[in-house]
Amino acid sequence: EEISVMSWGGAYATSQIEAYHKPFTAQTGVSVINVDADNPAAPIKAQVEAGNVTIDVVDLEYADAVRMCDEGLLEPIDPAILPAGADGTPAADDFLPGAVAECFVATIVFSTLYAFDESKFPENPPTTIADFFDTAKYPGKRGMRKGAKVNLEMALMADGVPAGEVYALLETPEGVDRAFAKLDTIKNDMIWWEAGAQPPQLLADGEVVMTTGYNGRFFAAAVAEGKPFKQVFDGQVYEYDGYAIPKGAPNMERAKEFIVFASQTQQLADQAKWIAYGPARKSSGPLVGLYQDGKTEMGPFMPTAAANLTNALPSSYEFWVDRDAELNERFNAWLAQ
Amino acid sequence: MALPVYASPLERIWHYTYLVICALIFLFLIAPILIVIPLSFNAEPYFTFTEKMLTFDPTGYSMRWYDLLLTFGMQNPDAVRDGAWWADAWNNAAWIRAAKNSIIIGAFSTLVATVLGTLAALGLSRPEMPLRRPIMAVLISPMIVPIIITATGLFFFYSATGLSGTYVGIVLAHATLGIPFVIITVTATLVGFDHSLTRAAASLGASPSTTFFKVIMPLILPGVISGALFAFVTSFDEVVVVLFVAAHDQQTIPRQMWNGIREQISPAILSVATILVIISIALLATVELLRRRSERLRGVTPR
Amino acid sequence: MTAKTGADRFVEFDHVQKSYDGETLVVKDLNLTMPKGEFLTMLGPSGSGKTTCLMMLAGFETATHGEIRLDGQPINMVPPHKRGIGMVFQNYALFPHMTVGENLSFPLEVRGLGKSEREAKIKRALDMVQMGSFINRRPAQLSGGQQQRIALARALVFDPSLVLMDEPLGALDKQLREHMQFEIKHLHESLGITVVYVTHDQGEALTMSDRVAVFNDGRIQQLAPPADLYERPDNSFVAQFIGENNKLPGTVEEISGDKCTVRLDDGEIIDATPVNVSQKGQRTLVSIRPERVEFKPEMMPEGAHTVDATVLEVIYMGDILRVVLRVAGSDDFVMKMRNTLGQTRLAAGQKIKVGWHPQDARALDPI
Amino acid sequence: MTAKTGADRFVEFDHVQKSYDGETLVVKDLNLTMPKGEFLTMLGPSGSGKTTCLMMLAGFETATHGEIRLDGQPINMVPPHKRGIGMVFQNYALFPHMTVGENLSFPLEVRGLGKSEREAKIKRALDMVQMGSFINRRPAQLSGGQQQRIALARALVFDPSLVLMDEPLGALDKQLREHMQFEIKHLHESLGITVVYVTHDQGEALTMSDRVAVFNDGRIQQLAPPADLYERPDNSFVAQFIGENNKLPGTVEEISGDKCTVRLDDGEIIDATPVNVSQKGQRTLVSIRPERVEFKPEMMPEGAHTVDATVLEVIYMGDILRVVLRVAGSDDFVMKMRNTLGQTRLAAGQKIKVGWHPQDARALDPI
Amino acid sequence: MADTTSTTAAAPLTTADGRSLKAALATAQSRAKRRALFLVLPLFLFIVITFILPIGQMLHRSVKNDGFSANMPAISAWFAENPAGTEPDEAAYAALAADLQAASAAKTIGVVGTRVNYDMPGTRSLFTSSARKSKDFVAPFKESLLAADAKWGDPALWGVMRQVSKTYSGNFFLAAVDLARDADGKIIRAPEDRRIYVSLFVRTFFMAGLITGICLLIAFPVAHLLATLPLRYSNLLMILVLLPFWTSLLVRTTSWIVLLQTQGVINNSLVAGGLLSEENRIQMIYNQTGTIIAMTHILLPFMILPLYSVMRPIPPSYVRAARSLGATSWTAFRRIYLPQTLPGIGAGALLVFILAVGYYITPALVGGASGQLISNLIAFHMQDSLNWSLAAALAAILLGAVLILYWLYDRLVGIDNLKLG
Ligand SMILES: Nc1ncnc2c1ncn2[C@@H]1O[C@H](COP(=O)(O)OP(=O)(O)OP(=O)(O)O)[C@@H](O)[C@H]1O
Ligand SMILES: Nc1ncnc2c1ncn2[C@@H]1O[C@H](COP(=O)(O)OP(=O)(O)OP(=O)(O)O)[C@@H](O)[C@H]1O
Ligand SMILES: [Mg+2]
Ligand SMILES: [Mg+2]
Repeated sequence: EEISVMSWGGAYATSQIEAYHKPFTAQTGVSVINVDADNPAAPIKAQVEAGNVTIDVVDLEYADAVRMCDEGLLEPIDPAILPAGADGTPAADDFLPGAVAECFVATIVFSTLYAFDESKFPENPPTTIADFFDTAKYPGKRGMRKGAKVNLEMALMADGVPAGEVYALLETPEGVDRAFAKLDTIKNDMIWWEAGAQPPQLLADGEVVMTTGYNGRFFAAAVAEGKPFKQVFDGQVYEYDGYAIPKGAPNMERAKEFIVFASQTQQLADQAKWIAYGPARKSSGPLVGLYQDGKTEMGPFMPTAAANLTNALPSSYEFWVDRDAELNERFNAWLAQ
Repeated sequence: MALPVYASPLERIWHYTYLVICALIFLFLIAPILIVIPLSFNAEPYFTFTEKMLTFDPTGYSMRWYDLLLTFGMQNPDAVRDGAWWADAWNNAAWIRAAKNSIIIGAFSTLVATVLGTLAALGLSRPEMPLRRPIMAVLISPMIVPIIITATGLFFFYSATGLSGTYVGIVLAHATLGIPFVIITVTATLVGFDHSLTRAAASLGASPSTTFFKVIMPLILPGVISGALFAFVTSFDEVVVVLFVAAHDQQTIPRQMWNGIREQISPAILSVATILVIISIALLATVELLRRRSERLRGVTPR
Repeated sequence: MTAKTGADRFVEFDHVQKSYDGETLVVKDLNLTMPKGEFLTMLGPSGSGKTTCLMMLAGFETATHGEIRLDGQPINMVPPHKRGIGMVFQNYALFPHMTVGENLSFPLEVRGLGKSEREAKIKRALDMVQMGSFINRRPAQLSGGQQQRIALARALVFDPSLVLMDEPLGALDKQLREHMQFEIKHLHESLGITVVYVTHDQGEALTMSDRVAVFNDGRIQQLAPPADLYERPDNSFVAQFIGENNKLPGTVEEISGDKCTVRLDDGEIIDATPVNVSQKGQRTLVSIRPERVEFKPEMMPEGAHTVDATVLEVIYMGDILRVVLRVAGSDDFVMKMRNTLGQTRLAAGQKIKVGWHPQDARALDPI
Repeated sequence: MTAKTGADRFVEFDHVQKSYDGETLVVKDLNLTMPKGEFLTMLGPSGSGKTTCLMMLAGFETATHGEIRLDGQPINMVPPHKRGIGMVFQNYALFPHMTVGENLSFPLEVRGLGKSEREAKIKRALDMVQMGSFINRRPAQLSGGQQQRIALARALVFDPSLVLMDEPLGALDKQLREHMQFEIKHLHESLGITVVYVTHDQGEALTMSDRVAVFNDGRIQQLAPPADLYERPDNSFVAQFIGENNKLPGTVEEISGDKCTVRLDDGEIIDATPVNVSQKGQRTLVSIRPERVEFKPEMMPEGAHTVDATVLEVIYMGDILRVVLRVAGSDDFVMKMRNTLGQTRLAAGQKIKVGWHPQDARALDPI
Repeated sequence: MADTTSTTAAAPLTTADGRSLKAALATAQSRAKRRALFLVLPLFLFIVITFILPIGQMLHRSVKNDGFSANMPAISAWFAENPAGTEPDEAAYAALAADLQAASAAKTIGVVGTRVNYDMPGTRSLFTSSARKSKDFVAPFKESLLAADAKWGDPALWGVMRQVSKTYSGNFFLAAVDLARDADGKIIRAPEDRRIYVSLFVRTFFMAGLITGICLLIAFPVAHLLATLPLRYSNLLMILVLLPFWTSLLVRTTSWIVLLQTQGVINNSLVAGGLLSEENRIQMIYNQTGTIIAMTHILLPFMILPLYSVMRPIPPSYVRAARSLGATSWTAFRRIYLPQTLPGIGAGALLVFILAVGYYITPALVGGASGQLISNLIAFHMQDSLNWSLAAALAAILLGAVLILYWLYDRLVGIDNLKLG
């Protein structure tokens, strides 16, 4: 017996294999096949629309999951089946707010933030999101993802908008204009990246002095490879990533079993041993221990660590679901100018 | 390309400039391939020449990524490297599996594309062929449709017909993409084909099939082989269709390269490339040697 | 030409027509009967349909109309590879990827002959064309003449009773060409095969053939043995196409049986043999072969007719001297003199008298 | 042949050597002087270096050694486009993407001629080759002979003083070929240009040239007017290459001045003219032209030498009859008879006596 | 054929009349025709089934989107009954409420919202949130709905809903050329700060043209060299041309990053060689220069091979003839050699242009802000925004342009002249 899980590949898939797949197989005897995709949302949508679903469990970003759930592409998951926390807290309370949705169970919190090359700024290193936009004080090229999402939020926060008001402001045309105006200030120093593997490479090559990127990747570069990259959690935008079940999955029951197994407190905490993404359960937080190298304490590197949340913004799926097309079009138009 | 004595100074200058330009263009063609080779021995997971590499410090170099090609995906990579370890690598290592898939899919799709394409080219090059232009247009259309469109279209179609996630599906898709190359090269070869040879064979008593295998085939073989090579490379370097229609156990080498690009791409892809480059140099050199040999046999004096 | 027995009607074209495009007839109503063992040449200018006829016989083209019979059997429905006809192509069509031996072995292999039998036949065929030592060469390593011989050997190796040759010597230079003409002719005689030979070189046709079919415009203009063709052409196309020909235009003054008198355009009156003229007053072209014209009185044939001529040019051609004369108002009257030691040398401008026997002056239809 | 003035030394090859690979000499020590207005033909077998010489003169190859002079000036340093030499290539090399008119216009345009002047010259050149109405066709729409004429017109349109032609008629059929030979010859005469003509057809060489240079193995074997070449060949290569030739091998018995006696291999003794033999006992080939052999006693020249002969075969060739004889043990002795009305008809097997004048029997070096 | 013979054998054979001759000819040729067709047929069917059908099906999506009409049947019916401009009455609101309830239950409201959102950004959540409240909707529905969200009274929204209630619409094509429909269904231009596709099409074709031009420029000397060298040398050099072919796109793109970036091999060498100061490192990548260099490299073999295969058989006698006629080497090249290579230039340019228009991976990785091409957006809509109808519309336009080019090429050069090595 086997089930297939579609995920993003690379180090992230490896962490899932270690933390979820292998123990699940050990416990149930069901082997788990890992399937890589660039963005699992597209093949899943295609599979469900074509009525040819081969995947049992899929790892999705929160916004995609909610949207696909609304479109009837995903199977609803009854929150009641989720296990209670190790400390007995019911699942509904133990998961971070919003981490469980109709068709989705979050496993991690990942963050888009910026990191810089410490060797470039030995004294007075940047500490705030505003510093990222301050090329006078911190000269050098910047890197950002080629797309509207996250960049607009960061621009507003750098412009002094408190995290809590970012989306309200972005709903208004003035807010969007303000965000683009802020981006304008560093447009000429910008190198746009496309794939998540690029930001550490850009830093390592010295092509940029600071760049936004996924925190897990920065962590791996800094800790595992010993690169002098320092992450700045100020102004980070974090979101959930987790499991869903495509509508019409061939092994529905096993899929649910797998999700229940994976979303246990210990499993979520275990994943952090392999990659620096925060667990989506409160009860997992204290269990997060050392990195696989056996000496690095993972806690401070979690996006969800209290110290890192002082000026942090949870990404709003509602906003992006509605405005995605419009703002990306504008972003592309802005880029082309 | 020797210069005649009466060449004017301008012509002389141009002649040498021309040679230099050509050399630069060849350098341009080959530089990205050459740069890959040292980088594949990088000790770090970046595509950068590190200080150590530049100073030829041996610690800057490692076989790490070649090793990864073997170990990645293995059940038990850290075990002693004995027979069982190699068996494990052979069966489970992701890159080895990808290589196997690439070769299987490439070979079969090349076969399908070459057989069907050669037959069709034979028909197309007959003077009595009706509606040649529109048919030709249809046959080479896979070359002119952006691949992303093809891939999505194929996905829906395969899902509806149950071909999705099967080897047959990928083979058919790759064959489709390779067919225009076969058609173009074989048709070009047939343009220069002396049709009196077929007639001669018939007059000597050979049936059409004997004529095909004994006379036509050996003579158009160079065109067929070059078409087949194109078809094979098309399949071997194709990622988008595989992305859409392949199942998880049908990952090919390029697909494996694209995996996990959100998180990390490692110089492992460079070591794969290095290995492939060496294989292809060997292959192309062999083909050239064979050609020279057959030329000698045919008594054609090399020009 | 009207034969009765099977062997006398070995190859038959019966009212054959052929069109490629459905608009023009390339072959128009071809009728031809060939006895076994004959060497028949199809001679004609480019585009006159010779190759087309050969291809229909070999089975590579289908007649649009009419029937072709081989040994009494209609062969329209027999595919080429079952007709058992040997064929030599203009460009030889030797298989470039096979050695000479393999080329010759090919027709035997497809007939399923055993190895030893094949080898014996190949050896015999190669010896026949004196190429025994070339068995392991490839076609590209042979000269044109050698390739030609191999093509011939290949067409003969499987003992076909009928062999077709389409301008097999067209690409060879003159010396080789003449040499090969004799070789082919002798093979035909020694093997007793039937040959249909296509050429547009009249010299070749005359030297080699039992009969020559002169083609023009999709029709056989005349079908006759070489000497008849040369000496008694049926019409002026044949006369002009075969050999060189002096043409003097004129009008028939008088005609009676095999004699006629023609008034040439400059007023001179000559005797001639009527061929395509039948009545007084008709326009005609009197045709006289250059070699039948004499200028030395002592060499003139009995009863020769003489006219005045002016030498315009003497062209040295080695074995002969070609003398261009002005005769009866025409500036391209040619006379051929053998280049011998005692030959009288003529010079341009010289005035002489030339003569010929009236039997050699043939009054043909004007064209 | 040793001229002094500039016009007499229009083209000069002075000890020219050429090697392509640095190992073998393709042209070995070539010396040649051509006066203005001459029609010189280079004749020789394939690979004898004719094209190479022409290419050196045109500037597409450089001589490895020696000097080539045009009008007294060394031209090694002059690029091809400044030599002002017209050239006709074997495959015509008409530009396929241009019409006939554009092809002819090309050399005029690159010389910067005005439109009206160009048009006039093109018209004149086309009229010269009688192709005036084809000005808007493309080369692919022309037959071989027509293409040839256009190539000729193109080489002449810019009034070069020297024209080179490399086997320009090689691809044409016999009739067209003969026609074009006369056209070229007449153009040469009427325009007064100097022509270097390459061919491997001896008939062509003899008919057209003022002088013929016979090439073999990278050397000029003989350079002489056609008649000299044919009648007084310097060596047996020339004798054999030019025209047909009967060869009787034997040994010199006696030699004195311009007379010698040769004992043929069957014991018969004949008189001959010594050419390349100088002493008694030397092996020799006695060469006799077929047309110099007679069999009718009344036609024999004074002092002719007669031998016994057996008729082996009589081949009908239209204007002549070719008689193959066995003479002095050799089976390929040929005699040519003019096909005239009163000609005695010979038959195979007949025994006759044939004779020739000793002056026509030339004792050459054996090869 | 046998009966043709028997019926007409008696007839005078001098000339068969044109008609029957044609008929006889047709019979004589039909077998040959069938044989030729029979050879092509398997592949033709293969391509039609494995390619033409799927592509057609895919492109169908550019005009068909039943996301609204299939899931909101009642309100769609109301739109069908009432002409445009009708004020939405209570019946309309009732139908809307019923549809919202049904869609909510069937979990298809997301599809509906997404569909409307394509034409009117910012409305998706209106549908999903109202659907969640739909259980509470009671008559009069107008008030009830307006109470749930005041946006339900927006005439623009009703206009958009009317448009998307049709299963087939050209709206995606309009969007693909930066047009839209206003509430009344009139075609208007998209807001200025969102006009992107037209300029991207323009840029894509410009870049593809530029890359084609550069490829031609640098492929020509190389192809010429290869065509004039003796075969034994040219075949070895040909390996250099073919090797890049065998190397993965990702690897080659990565190599170019390594070579071109500001701290890359080329800049470092220039700085080390003193040709460049540390501050003046050249920015060769993450801009159009990078795209052009990398794509030129990738597409160059597609230009060299057809050029080479056309140049190789051109005999040297043409140029020699031109020289002997008085042309300088340059004139001979320009007037004689170049025109004869035109089929090769045509084939290479066509191939390179088509491939360049369709590439998106390389521009995505090295193109930077200005390197985005239309294929990137097709891929974006295919894989990220999941707006497949818009992707199909963009693809259809691209395909149309490519087909026109292809047709032009066929007219000018002839598709039979397409050669590759
Ligand atoms: N496949 C074909 N399709 C159309 N027309 C053809 C074809 N083959 C030959 N023809 C035409 O038929 C006519 C006769 O051609 P054919 O080849 O029989 O002439 P030929 O006598 O052999 O001439 P040649 O001496 O030039 O070989 C020509 O006008 C030719 O153009
Ligand atoms: N470009 C070349 N490189 C090397 N050898 C050559 C070249 N061109 C000619 N040769 C050799 O030089 C010799 C003379 O060649 P050339 O072309 O001058 O002969 P030719 O007399 O014109 O013969 P043909 O009558 O066949 O044209 C031949 O042996 C030929 O192989
Ligand atoms: Mg023919
Ligand atoms: Mg030559």
